[in-house]
Amino acid sequence: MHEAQVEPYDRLREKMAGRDRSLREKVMSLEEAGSFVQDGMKVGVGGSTMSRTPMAMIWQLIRQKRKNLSCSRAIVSTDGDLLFGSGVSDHIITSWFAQGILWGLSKVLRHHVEKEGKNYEEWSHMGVGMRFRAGGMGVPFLPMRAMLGSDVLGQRPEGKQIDCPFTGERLLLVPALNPDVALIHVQRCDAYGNAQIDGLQFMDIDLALAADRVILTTERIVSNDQIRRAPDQTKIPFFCVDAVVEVPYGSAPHECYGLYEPMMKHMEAYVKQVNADPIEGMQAYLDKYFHGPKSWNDYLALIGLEELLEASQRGRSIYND
Amino acid sequence: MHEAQVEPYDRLREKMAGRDRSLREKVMSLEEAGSFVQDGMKVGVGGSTMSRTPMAMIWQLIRQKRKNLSCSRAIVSTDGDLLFGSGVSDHIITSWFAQGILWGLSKVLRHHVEKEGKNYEEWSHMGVGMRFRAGGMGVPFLPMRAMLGSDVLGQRPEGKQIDCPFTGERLLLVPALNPDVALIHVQRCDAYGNAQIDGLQFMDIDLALAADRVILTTERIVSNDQIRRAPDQTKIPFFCVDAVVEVPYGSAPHECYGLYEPMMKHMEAYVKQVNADPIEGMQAYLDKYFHGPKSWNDYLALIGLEELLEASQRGRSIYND
Amino acid sequence: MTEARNYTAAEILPILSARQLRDGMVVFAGVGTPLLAATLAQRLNCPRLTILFEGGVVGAFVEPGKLPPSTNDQRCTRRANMVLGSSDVLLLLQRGYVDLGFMGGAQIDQFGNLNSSFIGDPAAPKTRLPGTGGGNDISSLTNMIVAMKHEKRRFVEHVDFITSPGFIRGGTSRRDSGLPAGGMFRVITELAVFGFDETTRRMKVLALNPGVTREEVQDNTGFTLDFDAEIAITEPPTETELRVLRELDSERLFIA
Amino acid sequence: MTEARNYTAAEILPILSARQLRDGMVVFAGVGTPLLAATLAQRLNCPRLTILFEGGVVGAFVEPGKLPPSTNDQRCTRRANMVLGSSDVLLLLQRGYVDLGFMGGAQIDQFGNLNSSFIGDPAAPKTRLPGTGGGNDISSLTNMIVAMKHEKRRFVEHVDFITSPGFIRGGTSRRDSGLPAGGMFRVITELAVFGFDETTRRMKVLALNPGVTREEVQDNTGFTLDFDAEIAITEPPTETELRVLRELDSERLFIA
Repeated sequence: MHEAQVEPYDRLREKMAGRDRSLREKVMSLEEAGSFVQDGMKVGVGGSTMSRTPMAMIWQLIRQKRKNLSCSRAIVSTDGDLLFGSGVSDHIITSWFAQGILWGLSKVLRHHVEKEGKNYEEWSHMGVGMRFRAGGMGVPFLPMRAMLGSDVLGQRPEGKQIDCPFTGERLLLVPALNPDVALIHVQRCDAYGNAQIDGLQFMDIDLALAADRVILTTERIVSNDQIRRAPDQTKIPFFCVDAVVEVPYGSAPHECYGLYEPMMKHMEAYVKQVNADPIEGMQAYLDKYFHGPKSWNDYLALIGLEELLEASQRGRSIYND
Repeated sequence: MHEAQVEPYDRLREKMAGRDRSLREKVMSLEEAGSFVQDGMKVGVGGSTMSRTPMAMIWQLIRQKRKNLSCSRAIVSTDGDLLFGSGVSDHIITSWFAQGILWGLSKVLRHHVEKEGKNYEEWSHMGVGMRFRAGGMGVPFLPMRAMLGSDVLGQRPEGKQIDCPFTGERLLLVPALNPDVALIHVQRCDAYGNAQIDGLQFMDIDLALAADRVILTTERIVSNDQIRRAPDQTKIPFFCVDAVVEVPYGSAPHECYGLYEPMMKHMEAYVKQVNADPIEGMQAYLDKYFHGPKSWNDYLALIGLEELLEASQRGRSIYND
Repeated sequence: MTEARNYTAAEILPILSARQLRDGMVVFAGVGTPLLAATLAQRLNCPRLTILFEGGVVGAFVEPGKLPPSTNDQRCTRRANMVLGSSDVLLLLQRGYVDLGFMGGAQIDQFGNLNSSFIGDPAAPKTRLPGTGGGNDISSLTNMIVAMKHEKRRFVEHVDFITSPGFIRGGTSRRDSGLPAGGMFRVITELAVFGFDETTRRMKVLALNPGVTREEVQDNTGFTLDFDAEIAITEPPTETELRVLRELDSERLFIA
Repeated sequence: MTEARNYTAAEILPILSARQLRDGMVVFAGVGTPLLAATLAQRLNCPRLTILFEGGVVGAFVEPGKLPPSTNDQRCTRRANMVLGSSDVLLLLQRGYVDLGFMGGAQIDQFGNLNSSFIGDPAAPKTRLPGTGGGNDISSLTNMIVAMKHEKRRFVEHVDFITSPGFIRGGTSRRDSGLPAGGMFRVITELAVFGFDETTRRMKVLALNPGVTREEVQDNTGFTLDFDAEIAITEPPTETELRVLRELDSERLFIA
């Protein structure tokens, strides 16, 4: 149902021509931004593992009870649990899927793949990256030299092996991935969507260029003047961005580089609860933290000021040298 | 003689395995760095047009009377005149070659191509960029959608047209370009070669990754501690770099972003002289500015303190906002 | 030409070109008249016009009196929203983020093909020109406006060499060559404003510049021109357009 | 095992792994034991060891007591020379900048192939494992050291699923599959240090850990092991190695 097919170039250009790429303010609420994501869409998720996860937007989509989303991400952590466990997604494209190396296997992943027939589509890390990059470049594929000879490729008929027309070498061509919408969380951007990213970028820049729509959540909105004073610090240009939402601690309980590290007490309690019972435990977690709170700030309050402050102290320590 | 052939992967890896990529200081003189460049080599030139041109290293190669260099660059300005006019290069790969848009055609280019049979190998700007990028990625080619249907491609049998195995669309595959050595000028780097580049990057990052050797000239050498305090500002990692040479005003009379703009009085006198007589005029210029001076600083003295100060004032004005 | 004019040919090009732009557009501009025209439009009625430069610049506001000598100089980054690699800014064209490309031209033909590479046989050229730069990429990947001097030797039936593709040999030949997107949109000269026929893809006159006759345009063109059923007469440059333009290029680098 | 030991199995893995590294090497390390071992080597005899992480880090010095929970966390960037995109750090492997890859393993076979994807039939898996992450890329593109727990169910004749390729089916099958570079170099367990035969590409014992017998290794291995003509006995962990290791992982995230 979610077969990987490469967007024909005419279609890609047609969609792009329909986007409003003008220099305009696009600040809105999580609810408004959520309306950009429709059931069955291909959703690219920014960040990686427990870092710069667009958790606030995922939280919003789960509250809005989206269905059949096909999600793709560099590396998937508890965000994948939540996407499968809440029922918003039945297909996740990534290279690694567990809660975190510290906690072994995800019982949530195992339940939904082994028992519920949900689809974890596995590519190598570079494979996922080259698929986003091809999408961002406006080409239908990129060549690479990994995955060859492995059963990972054996499971991926979407990839094509060729003999290089220049060298005769065996190469793998991976198909472009152009998500319908990308969810990306950044440290700061302006009201137009010009985004600065501190530290680890992961695959977010290629993802932003590849997607047909980008929802940017940000720890803070700064002036366009501030952006223009250091244009070489802009990582995502405004015309890639369709929505800007200011959400402090927008990756909680995951980390945001230079601002807060993962909230480990919360993470460990979560892992204990959902791995003990991937159905009931997950439902209880979603009810309490996702469906229960009136607002994102209420969600943060449930995680607790103690954890937020402690995570922030560790987060900013990266700049203590 | 300088046919574009793609380096087989085994050969590329073999050369890389032979490089000393360890964390080590590699600060040396222009003369010492010049010994990395041998007659007939493929030389990648950093910067573009009149910006961040590695002029000091070009100056050095001309003084060392190198021969038959095959040079490649994003866009070529008076550096190309000098490479052809001095006899160090007989082959230049680029997308645009003149002294500058303000001055019309380069009589030096015209003389050497029309009369001396030297080779200006023309690709589109993206074509040159994708060739460096493929080289930096360790793949034999990259696909692109420009150049098709033009006589520019008609002149370039090195490019191969294919029907996309995913979409059936017509695509151009451009061959990887892996220079034997790259010359790159930056605002600052440490003694290991970790380089920061302010403002316009041009194709320098792909070029640094693609080349089998990199000679870095830099306006200043900073401590490794300073680099490590902002690792997301490092644009070229130390293990790509084989030589570090500190050369203040190393792009003169061209510009270096944020530090100095082009030295226009010198440029205009140069253009007037060489376009009036591309042979005698060029020889006189080379004798005076390239072969005459005892040192790079003597060369700068000939350009004149007045011009240096005035260019610096304009250069740093970019940060006045 | 009948009436006395208070403007030069070099001034009317950027002014008429600027009029082709709409606020909010994303425009990829070459150096010289295109850069000048796009910057002029920003100052007049397109404050939210986003200008891209080949050097790796997104959304610059070039400073009056400080026009860059090329699109690879730091002056191009003045008040920019973003600075990125040269290949990456070109890839924005390929992905489709750009509405319009905007270039000058040395030689153009009836199908809007541009030559900036060779006069005469490429194997033994009479004149080796500078080459394409980003021109081939821009004209291959988006819709184009070309502003150039109108001379018979520059407006030829077939260019010696297709450096930057227009509609190649007309009809569907552009798409058939692997260029499904973009194509020539307008050509602006000191004599007239040109478009291209939807079917034949040949150049046609849309509007005459003030005081210019059909004959004058045809006499200065090396192939038979089509004329639209209704030929408009372009409004002359306004005092405001001329004043702002002269402020921008106070060094008179491009409008001298 | 005969003699009493002052170290655990979880401690000897990083220590013996660290001994495999040489100063100045460029090493791509996974999280857990590899990260710990590489960082240990930096603190002992490889101060100029360059460690790369999948999250996009070049040349980090991880802080003692602050080991990152994954290779995508900010703690990985501590004192790094460079931070770059995830795809870009992987491309450094493809270009050839990396001397050695360094990973843990769940299941390995006689040819050094690793499985971290499925137990049982992939179509209807008994257990869905986390998958490859960067493992497939690293093991496809450079020489590998694998550090893992030695159990019969983990050392099998053929893995259920080749997630990260070793020598595939031995002989030249790796190169024939399109992987001309890299391959398995060493496997480190709490029982022994293994290499691979130059021709058959089968795993063989190079050295036994202190107090471990040939029989003990074979009994814990699911396939017939080759033994080198000369089997060395590995020196036990030194006091220094143990002290520095325990300082590094004072939270005992990985050596508990």
